[in-house]
Amino acid sequence: MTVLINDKTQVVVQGITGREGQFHTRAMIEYGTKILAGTTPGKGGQEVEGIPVFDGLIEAKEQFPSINASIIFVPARFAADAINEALDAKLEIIVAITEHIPLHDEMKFVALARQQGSYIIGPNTPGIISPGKCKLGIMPAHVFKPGRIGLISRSGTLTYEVAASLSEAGFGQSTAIGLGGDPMTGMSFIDALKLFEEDKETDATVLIGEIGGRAEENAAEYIQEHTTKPVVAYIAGRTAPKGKRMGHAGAIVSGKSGTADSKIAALREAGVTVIERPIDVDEALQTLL
Amino acid sequence: MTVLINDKTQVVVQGITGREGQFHTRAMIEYGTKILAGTTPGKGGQEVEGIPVFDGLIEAKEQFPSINASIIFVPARFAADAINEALDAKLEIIVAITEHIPLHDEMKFVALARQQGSYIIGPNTPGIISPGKCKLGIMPAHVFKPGRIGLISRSGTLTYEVAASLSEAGFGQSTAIGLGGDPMTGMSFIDALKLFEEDKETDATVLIGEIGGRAEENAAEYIQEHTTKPVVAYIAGRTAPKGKRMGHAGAIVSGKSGTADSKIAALREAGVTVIERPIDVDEALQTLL
Amino acid sequence: MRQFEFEAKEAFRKVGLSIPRGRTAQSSDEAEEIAKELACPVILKVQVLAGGRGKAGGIKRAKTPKEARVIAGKLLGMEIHGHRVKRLLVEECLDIAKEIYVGITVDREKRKPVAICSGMGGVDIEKVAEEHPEKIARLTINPLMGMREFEARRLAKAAGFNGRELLNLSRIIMQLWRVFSDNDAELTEINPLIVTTDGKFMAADARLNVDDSSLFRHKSLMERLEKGVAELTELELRAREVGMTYVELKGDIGIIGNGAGLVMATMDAVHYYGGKPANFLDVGGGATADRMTQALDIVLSHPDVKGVFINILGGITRCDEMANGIVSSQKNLRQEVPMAIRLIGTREKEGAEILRKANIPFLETMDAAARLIVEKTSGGKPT
Amino acid sequence: MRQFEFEAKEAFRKVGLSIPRGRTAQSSDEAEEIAKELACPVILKVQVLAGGRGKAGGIKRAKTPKEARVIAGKLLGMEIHGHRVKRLLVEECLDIAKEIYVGITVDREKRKPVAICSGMGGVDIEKVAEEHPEKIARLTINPLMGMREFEARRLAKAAGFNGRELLNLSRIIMQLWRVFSDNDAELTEINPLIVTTDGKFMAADARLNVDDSSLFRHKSLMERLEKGVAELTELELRAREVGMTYVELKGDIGIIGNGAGLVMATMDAVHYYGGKPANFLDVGGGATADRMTQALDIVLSHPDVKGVFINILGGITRCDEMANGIVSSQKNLRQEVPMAIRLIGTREKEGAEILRKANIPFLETMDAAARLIVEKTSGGKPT
Repeated sequence: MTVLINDKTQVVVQGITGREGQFHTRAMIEYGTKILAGTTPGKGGQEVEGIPVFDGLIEAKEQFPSINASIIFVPARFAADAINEALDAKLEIIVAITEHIPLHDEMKFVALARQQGSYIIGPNTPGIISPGKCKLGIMPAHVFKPGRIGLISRSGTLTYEVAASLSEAGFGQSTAIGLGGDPMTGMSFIDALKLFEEDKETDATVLIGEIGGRAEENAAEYIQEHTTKPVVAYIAGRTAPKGKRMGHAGAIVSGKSGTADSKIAALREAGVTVIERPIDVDEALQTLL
Repeated sequence: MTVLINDKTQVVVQGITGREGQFHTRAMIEYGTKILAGTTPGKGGQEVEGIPVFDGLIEAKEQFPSINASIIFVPARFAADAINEALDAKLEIIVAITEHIPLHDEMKFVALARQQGSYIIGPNTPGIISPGKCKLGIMPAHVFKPGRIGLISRSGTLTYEVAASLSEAGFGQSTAIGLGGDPMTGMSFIDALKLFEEDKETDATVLIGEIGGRAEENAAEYIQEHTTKPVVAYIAGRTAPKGKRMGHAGAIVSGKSGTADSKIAALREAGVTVIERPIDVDEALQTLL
Repeated sequence: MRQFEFEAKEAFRKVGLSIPRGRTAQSSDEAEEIAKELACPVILKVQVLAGGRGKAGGIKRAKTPKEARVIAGKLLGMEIHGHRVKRLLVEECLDIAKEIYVGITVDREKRKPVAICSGMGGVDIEKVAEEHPEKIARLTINPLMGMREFEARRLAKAAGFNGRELLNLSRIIMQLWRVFSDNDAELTEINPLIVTTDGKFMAADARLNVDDSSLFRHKSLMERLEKGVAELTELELRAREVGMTYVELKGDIGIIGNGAGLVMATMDAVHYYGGKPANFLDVGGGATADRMTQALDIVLSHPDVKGVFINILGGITRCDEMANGIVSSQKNLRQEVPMAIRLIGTREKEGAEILRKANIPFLETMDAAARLIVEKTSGGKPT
Repeated sequence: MRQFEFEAKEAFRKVGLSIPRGRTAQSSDEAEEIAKELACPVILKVQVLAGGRGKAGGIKRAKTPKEARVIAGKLLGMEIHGHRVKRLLVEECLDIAKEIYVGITVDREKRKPVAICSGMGGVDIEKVAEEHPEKIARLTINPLMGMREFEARRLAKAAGFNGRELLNLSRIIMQLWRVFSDNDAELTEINPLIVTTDGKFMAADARLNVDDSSLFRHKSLMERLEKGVAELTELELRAREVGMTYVELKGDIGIIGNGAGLVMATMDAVHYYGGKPANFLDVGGGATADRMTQALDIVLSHPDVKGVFINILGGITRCDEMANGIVSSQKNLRQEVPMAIRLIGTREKEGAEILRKANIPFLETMDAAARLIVEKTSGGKPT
């Protein structure tokens, strides 16, 4: 078993004809992901990597009613509309790679997704991967290996960093979920922790947080009360100065809130093993499992 | 049994401090309607006819959690907000007396009401009355008598006209519902027909329609398929010229649509007895019952 | 409230919709001047609040400014479906490759906006709907969400458009949605939306009907209404000013009632006994004595009125107020007018007492009163 | 993107919010002139993108135009929290009866807007939240519905207002909602919202932070950003122009990475071994060779940089592109700079080959590279 996606997931690529869309469609197909259709408004009738392109999602779904997931490579100013289109088509999993989607649009589609029970992964996410089964994202596949560790992260490349360390140490991953680097994302740590807690093929979870917001503090509260499986956490930005946005729109320490110290303390209090360097993940898991 | 309201209905009056609000609050209390509270923003703490006035509905509901119905006397430009407030408080029955509420606002609150299963009666309605039990409206009570006829109408004064004829002939009413004279109202003939069909204490329904729109044609279709109880109908505006708005914003024959002839034909085809004058209702019911 | 084409186009321009170059003229001189400025063949279109202008001869082309002047002279002052032409819209002529229909209106039964698109533009869309229903695409909009871009594309696609046209058309549909939404429209449409020979989309005609109830949110329209530019008759305007509904008909019996349904039923009852209403006036709910006086004054101002039927069934309206209004009106009448008064409902006893004191007869049923007024005005028995 | 007070007030004015009379001055002459026009005591407020202006001496009163001139002379050119004062806002002084706080921001965890109101305005709201949490009313807004009037009243009521004040305040909350909504705000607040001694409500201060990602919908702000009015350092501006994130820090090691999280982790790793980053630059996802060259150029332009740590973990980013960028940069360097390069991920073999050919050493783990760059720049062993 895996979380959210598996080898049955049926995928549409929104924005398939763009440079990134094409490139990653090929990579995902090579990985074994079942991509049935793509969309780009105005380009219906074309083909990309042998995949038929439609003008809209509704036509793609008419022809391929089994589609239940989407991955979105649409430019920022059109991405919110693409997500709304996916929600309207009642897709269950929507992975939004796109960065810089307006905050107000995000609040709206997140609210809609929650109303109908769809999962939005991202925006500004590397995606989600269940190693060996399905890759719905832009991550370099070779750093991930099948296994029993759940991985949840607010950062893209840092996910690969930790996944590489895990894989090298023999800890494969059941699923790795990139929540996305925006201040607001569809899924939260809690949503993901819940899924891994319920997943019988996940033994422990690694949580990769960063400064800014209270997502990690909330996760800690949740872990304290609801999680029985071991959790290891790494928090990026311990040495970040106050008041500076550290790349991600969400990564900023303002006043006393959003500091790495506060997050680390909350997680430790909840019984989480907090590591100082990504490479320490191996040792931490060895101790716990 | 009655439809929608009964002697248990617990009412708040929105806009209770206005001239009409005060006048009809007194009349409703005299009739026996259970009015627990009123609202007028900025006038919280006052009293009207012994009823406490609150600034907002949420406070009224805090103090009187049993409130499940509202009647609204708020001026047109604030009325949509009052209806939304009532919907937000999850009231089941919302009677909007106010006329001239903007169409776009109506579409929104009607959609909301349907989402949550609340009934909006009106706007631009005389209200709803279950004779002898509860009056949630501005109708002259004495023309209504308790009995077993359901009354549904798009027009206010015409409802009283027909009710008077019915009462005089010994046909009391189980409930009389004024749908409202706006082109768009919360309840439709079909919603009301469904309720009367299910109500064990209603023997027959009188439907009072008028020119404009397709509400009566739709009702006819519904009656044909779903209604077992006899229906008598009167359609106002048989002699109205084309292209003129006959008082109600909705009462206009445009092109071939909305004519009395079309409505009468559709209703007759569905087995409805269509009368030519309000006073003929007596004879029609005598024949049917 | 229906907007003139030039007003609707101004609303279009605000949301970025492309419209032909041009402006309005109120004289031949102006029309010639505009044609000179445009420096190309022009089209002159009468600005009246009625459809079917083209068939009625209200739309003409002119190749030169001089010709524009001559045509303008003929069009200005013309009558189109009962509307006097005071203003023309003078615009560049377009090279038309394609004509499209796009409109958004309110679906009363679904209680939702509905957007309509067809590749068969430039003709009466209701005719297209009858004769070629398959050529018309419809899309119902969730009023809580508004139209989304993907829905606009879905509509354009359903209407048969592809590629670059699909993108252009869906952008225009979104802009039209903004017109609909920003202006509290009952209806807005572009017919035809033109694709020029060089591939540009342009709104050749423009329609926008604004919901009267929303005018408090649209100050400039409210002013126009108050200024009477809306082409109402003098009596209709007077009634509107005091917030009552007044409609002119073709007979000789004046009708006053409270409530639109009741007034319509009253009209039907008069017809039933062979009479013909000259007009009707709905005093509305909760009217006072003064308003009844105003109402009688307006109804009696119509030259054809031989008698008046007052039908009051009090709910929010109080019979005593109505009776007082009738009494004070009758005192001021220069000559006696046949009347049938029916007065029941809220405070009917008090109302009856007032009329009795003033020696004004009244009845209790609509039917009896209808029969009476027809008798009185036809000088004989009702049919 | 934070707006200046005078810009935020312009946004307030557009939705009908009352603001004090006045305008901006860029010279003492102008300040004197405005004070003359206003013909009353004035307040002069420095326009800088920083909080705590008052405490820093950036807000002064003047009773006469002459005094305004003298004070303006002192304020202009002053430095407030590192921001040079180029502009003052000169406004009428208000007779204050009450100070209120109203703000709307985004609740990241709930993923919804939240409106905040307090009768304790004019002071730091975060302090009020800590010391008198009971004095602060909050209301979460459904983003799909937006704020409704009854909700605004509910908030004002919860903050302790009644009667006429409740109505006035809730109207202002609705207007502030429009500012929030129309401007894609991350935060907008009025602190203080003043009730004058004659009962008028007026926004004495104004704050508006616009979401950077939404700027394509706000053309004028986009232009300001491009003009660099946003008070960034030269290098931050250069990075911004090419769409990369660059942040200046206080140490001596330059950091380049792909991905914000990775860059932060890199910074932490450098610290772990006793080094101090001078700056960092996130090249973003899918960068090309050219962008890596630009990135190195920007990072090396910082005068304190003694060495550079390049940490690339390719996903969307390809190692070959990065390697090519590094190679072509190194060719152009006037003097050798100590570097630690870590390069793995997508096309890592091709990237490794490119670096090997150019004789540029590289590593495979972040940890090793962090240790190396600290060694190289500290001239000794890492701690």
